Amino acid sequence: MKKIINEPMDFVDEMLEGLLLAHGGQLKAAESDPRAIIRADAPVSGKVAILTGGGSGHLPVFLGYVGEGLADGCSVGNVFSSPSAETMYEATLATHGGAGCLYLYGHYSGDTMNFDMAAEMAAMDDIRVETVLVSDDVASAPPDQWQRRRGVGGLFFVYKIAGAAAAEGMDLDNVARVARAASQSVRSMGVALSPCTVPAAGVPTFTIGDAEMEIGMGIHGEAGVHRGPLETADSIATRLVDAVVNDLPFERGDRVAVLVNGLGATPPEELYILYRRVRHLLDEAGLVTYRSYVGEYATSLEMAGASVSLLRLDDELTRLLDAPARSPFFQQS
Amino acid sequence: MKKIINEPMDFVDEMLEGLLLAHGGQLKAAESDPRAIIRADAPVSGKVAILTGGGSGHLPVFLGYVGEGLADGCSVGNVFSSPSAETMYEATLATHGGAGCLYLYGHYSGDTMNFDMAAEMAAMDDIRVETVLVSDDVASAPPDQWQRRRGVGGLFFVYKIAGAAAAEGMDLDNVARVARAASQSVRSMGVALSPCTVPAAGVPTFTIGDAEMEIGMGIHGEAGVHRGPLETADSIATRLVDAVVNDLPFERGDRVAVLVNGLGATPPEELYILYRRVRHLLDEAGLVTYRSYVGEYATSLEMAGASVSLLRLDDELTRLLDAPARSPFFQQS
Amino acid sequence: MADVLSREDVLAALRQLAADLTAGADRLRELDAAIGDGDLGITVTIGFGAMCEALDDLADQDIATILQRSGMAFNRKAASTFGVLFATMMMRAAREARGLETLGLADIARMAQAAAEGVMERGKAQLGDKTLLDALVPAAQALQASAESGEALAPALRQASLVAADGVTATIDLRSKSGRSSWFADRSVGTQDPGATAIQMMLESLAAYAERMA
Amino acid sequence: MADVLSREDVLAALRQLAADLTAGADRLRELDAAIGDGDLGITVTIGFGAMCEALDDLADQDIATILQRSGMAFNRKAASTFGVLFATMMMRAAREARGLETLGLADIARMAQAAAEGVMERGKAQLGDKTLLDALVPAAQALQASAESGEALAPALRQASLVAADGVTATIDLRSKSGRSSWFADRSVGTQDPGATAIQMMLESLAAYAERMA
Ligand SMILES: Nc1ncnc2c1ncn2[C@@H]1O[C@H](COP(=O)(O)OP(=O)(O)O)[C@@H](O)[C@H]1O
Ligand SMILES: Nc1ncnc2c1ncn2[C@@H]1O[C@H](COP(=O)(O)OP(=O)(O)O)[C@@H](O)[C@H]1O
Ligand SMILES: [Mg+2]
Ligand SMILES: [Mg+2]
Ligand SMILES: [Mg+2]
Ligand SMILES: [Mg+2]
Repeated sequence: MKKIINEPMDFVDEMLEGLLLAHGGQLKAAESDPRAIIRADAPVSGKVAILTGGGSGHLPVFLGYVGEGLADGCSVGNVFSSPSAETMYEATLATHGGAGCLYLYGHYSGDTMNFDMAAEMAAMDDIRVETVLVSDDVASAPPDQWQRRRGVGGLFFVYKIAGAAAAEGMDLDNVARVARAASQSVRSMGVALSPCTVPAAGVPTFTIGDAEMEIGMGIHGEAGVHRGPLETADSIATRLVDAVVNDLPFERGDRVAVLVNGLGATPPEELYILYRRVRHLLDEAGLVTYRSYVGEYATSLEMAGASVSLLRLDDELTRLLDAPARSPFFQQS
Repeated sequence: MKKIINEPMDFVDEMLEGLLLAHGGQLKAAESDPRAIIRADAPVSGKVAILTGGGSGHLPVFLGYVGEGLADGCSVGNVFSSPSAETMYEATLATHGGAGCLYLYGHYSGDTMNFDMAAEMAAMDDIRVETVLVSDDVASAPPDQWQRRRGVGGLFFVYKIAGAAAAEGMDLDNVARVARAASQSVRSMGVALSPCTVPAAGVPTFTIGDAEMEIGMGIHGEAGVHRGPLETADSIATRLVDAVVNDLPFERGDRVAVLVNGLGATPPEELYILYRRVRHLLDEAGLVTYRSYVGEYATSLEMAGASVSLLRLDDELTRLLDAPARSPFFQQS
Repeated sequence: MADVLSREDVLAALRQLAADLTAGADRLRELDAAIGDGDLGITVTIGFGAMCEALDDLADQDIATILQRSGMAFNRKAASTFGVLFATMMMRAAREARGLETLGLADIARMAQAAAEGVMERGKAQLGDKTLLDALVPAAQALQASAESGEALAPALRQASLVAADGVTATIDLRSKSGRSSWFADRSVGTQDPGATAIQMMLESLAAYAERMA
Repeated sequence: MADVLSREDVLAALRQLAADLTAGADRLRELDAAIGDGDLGITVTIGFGAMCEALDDLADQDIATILQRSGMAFNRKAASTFGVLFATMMMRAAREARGLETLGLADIARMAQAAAEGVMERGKAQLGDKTLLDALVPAAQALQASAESGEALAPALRQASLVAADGVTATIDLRSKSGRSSWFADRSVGTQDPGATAIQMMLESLAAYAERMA
């Protein structure tokens, strides 16, 4: 894959420089750490600070969800690699508004261990930290071990919910409570059509036949649950929706929000073709689609493919999902 | 290129069905023509209606700029093909609010001839139509023949300006005047790294070596001004900015808005790396960057590459660029 | 037997033309891919398909209506430069056919002339710009000349098709000055114009129809 | 000459370890690409590079500080599962080295034990989960046994490195239960664990250093 880059080793830092030049009104780097990207108006006094982070290469995840009604800060790792505990700690210090912090991120072991170490460092400064992990990818472990699953596109919903809760003034316990409720109510499943190449590695993360697809493949190329000939959009939709709906399970009458997410190279046109059938299937299953999001919400560089995420909504989650939000990558009014 | 589609011939209609299912609150199809996509609240009485259109495969162009503070309706063609004069005429009837219509679209001969035919049909109904073409791609003709150039990413700026003018109540002459001013003040240049495949054709629109790039290539694969080895992001930025700045020309002290646009498969991370150097170059040239947009604003299916567009701003264009806008693909508040 | 086309002939000739151009779609796709965007193959396949569907509903209409509506049907489903120019040609030809129950060579020559003028107005191109005009204009002139010299229909159409073929050949060395291929700059030199090729195929099809009739 | 590592030895041994692991980076990348995400090669290259840079500034510090700060420097630049576990190991080892001006085998055995416990607390994995613990835990036990039986430093480290190598071999048949490779399910069987391989390389490097010293 050809890339518009300079030195591969400078990928992340040059990306951040460009991002801050473009969105200086909304974002800044913490003074103590250029890899800690925070809201321009951080710390927001009296508000629970939401901290996230993870490897680069997934924009808008994670960085793209720092903003009003969303997260307060993000620790930025190398491509597909965890950020460091120290950066997380610096981001915590720079966003903490006196009401405690929620560490909210996708479940990957490296990230978890670093965030845990950062939480220990914050605890020594008497900063209270709660942690909520998002483990929405149904392909990565069976339902009875859902907490072992990795976090993917469903992260977006949990940012949206937790961010709205913090913005409306909930305390840390309640922000953590609604984040956990959202995390437990969201499920995702994806399909990959082509690999991506980590700039510093120079070789694709995996190989796949010219006429093949892989259902359930992870966003770094982790193996999925089914590899076979490329199918139509309608059959792909059926596979993804079935896996997601049967997992929670979602039941007739449930109110849901749906996200059809592009992994990078798949055009929006194809996402709408996929969404079309997803929507038919949800209607047939008796689920009430309350809100739909179609676009690139969590990517893997230039990987081709898509994922479907479903969030079950109660009245509280509905209110929080409806709230306004604003970042350089996501706006809802 | 592998695609998430069903029958290639159903690509556009299934895409539209999915889009309307997802964004029914904001968009609808005209009753008389499913390929005429208009604002859900159209016609807006007393407001100048802005009509656009063009081939599919370029989302958010063209359809994605139908919304508040943007265009009122869009005629949707087959992939990379003009929509028909009849669809344009139906879109005109369905959005006309009594204050006349502006036909605003990118310069491609097929589109122009169809829009001209539609304008003749509208004239028979005593609907006043003004036409403004966007011809921003400096690669496609020399400066003294700029009106022969094709329209690319700069379209976004002209939608934004004209849409804001119509929303604030300007009459048709003035909406056309500011649209023309914007169109004359915007320049773009792009680079393509890989081709895309029109679904019904099944073969890539062009071929390019594994380590090559083409500067100035058109969004349908029309030949560019320079093909050579792939260069770094910084040299690409220099080529694109030089071409754009020297063309108008933009001069020291000019206030500008800049768009770094992804053509489809190029990740946002790379766009920010490109933007970083673009911004350095604009600063060095003494141009004052007033607003920046980085992301996918005009694409060619899964083509890899990017473009840079620059708009020179006077006070009126600045005010109109700052105005709020809202569509399923673009929001500014 | 009078040397004219009846309403039924027009319907049949249009269907034959649709079949012949569809059969040549791949050739047109290739040419358009070389100096344009490669969609002309799809355009003629979809467009002539839509035209044939429209013809089913036009079986009872007069010649002018058949021409006008079937041309619009083409562009409605396969709008493009070629689509709108084809619709324009059919519309202008229809105007010349108004009130006629059969078409003689003189009528056809007048219709071809009107079609060429319509294309010039719509597309603002000149002869020599490497467009379909380079086939259409000399063909229309040839038809006019044949009509004036009292030629029969079939040989006149055959002659027009040969003249169009020369026009197509002449486009090979031309540098495109209009439409999408003009953005391909010098790369357009060396390839014959796809739109002109389509016009030549259409005349070829009409000539063959007339020859079979004769 | 006492059978201990001085402050200077610690600095030199860490630099040598960095060089050896960087030389083996491609092997680690390959292993991690087979059952993980392939970044371990980059991680050790960047991480040990950062550690060496940090060592430049730590030349005057005591052993505990050297270990703690250089471990954090690794993770700061190359955070990841391996990075944070390496930092944790160094931090726990540093705690055991507090106040010491030289390290004998008994100290090193205690430090290895503390490092292994730190990894278990941080990563919540068990022996047999196909992680670096499968090399680290038996190696720490071997050092402990050597220290108790009065073994010299160099052969004790060599023995620990051999035990670690057996641990690595044993991971080949294990099914990953922890970390990213557990998502690769059964595909992880048949490939040795990359993290365990890195631990074995580290012990190999330390043993070679001690042997050259002796
Ligand atoms: N201004 C014009 N006047 C007449 N014919 C034109 C003009 N521009 C283009 N053409 C013809 O149209 C043909 C291409 O048609 P088509 O593939 O439909 O174009 P596009 O894909 O650019 O919409 C060209 O080969 C040429 O013959
Ligand atoms: N919970 C754990 N405890 C101990 N070691 C672990 C654990 N999870 C993973 N590892 C080790 O980490 C190695 C992979 O490191 P690394 O490539 O940095 O991981 P990642 O890329 O997933 O962040 C594995 O080979 C394994 O030895
Ligand atoms: Mg990793
Ligand atoms: Mg075309
Ligand atoms: Mg074409
Ligand atoms: Mg790894």
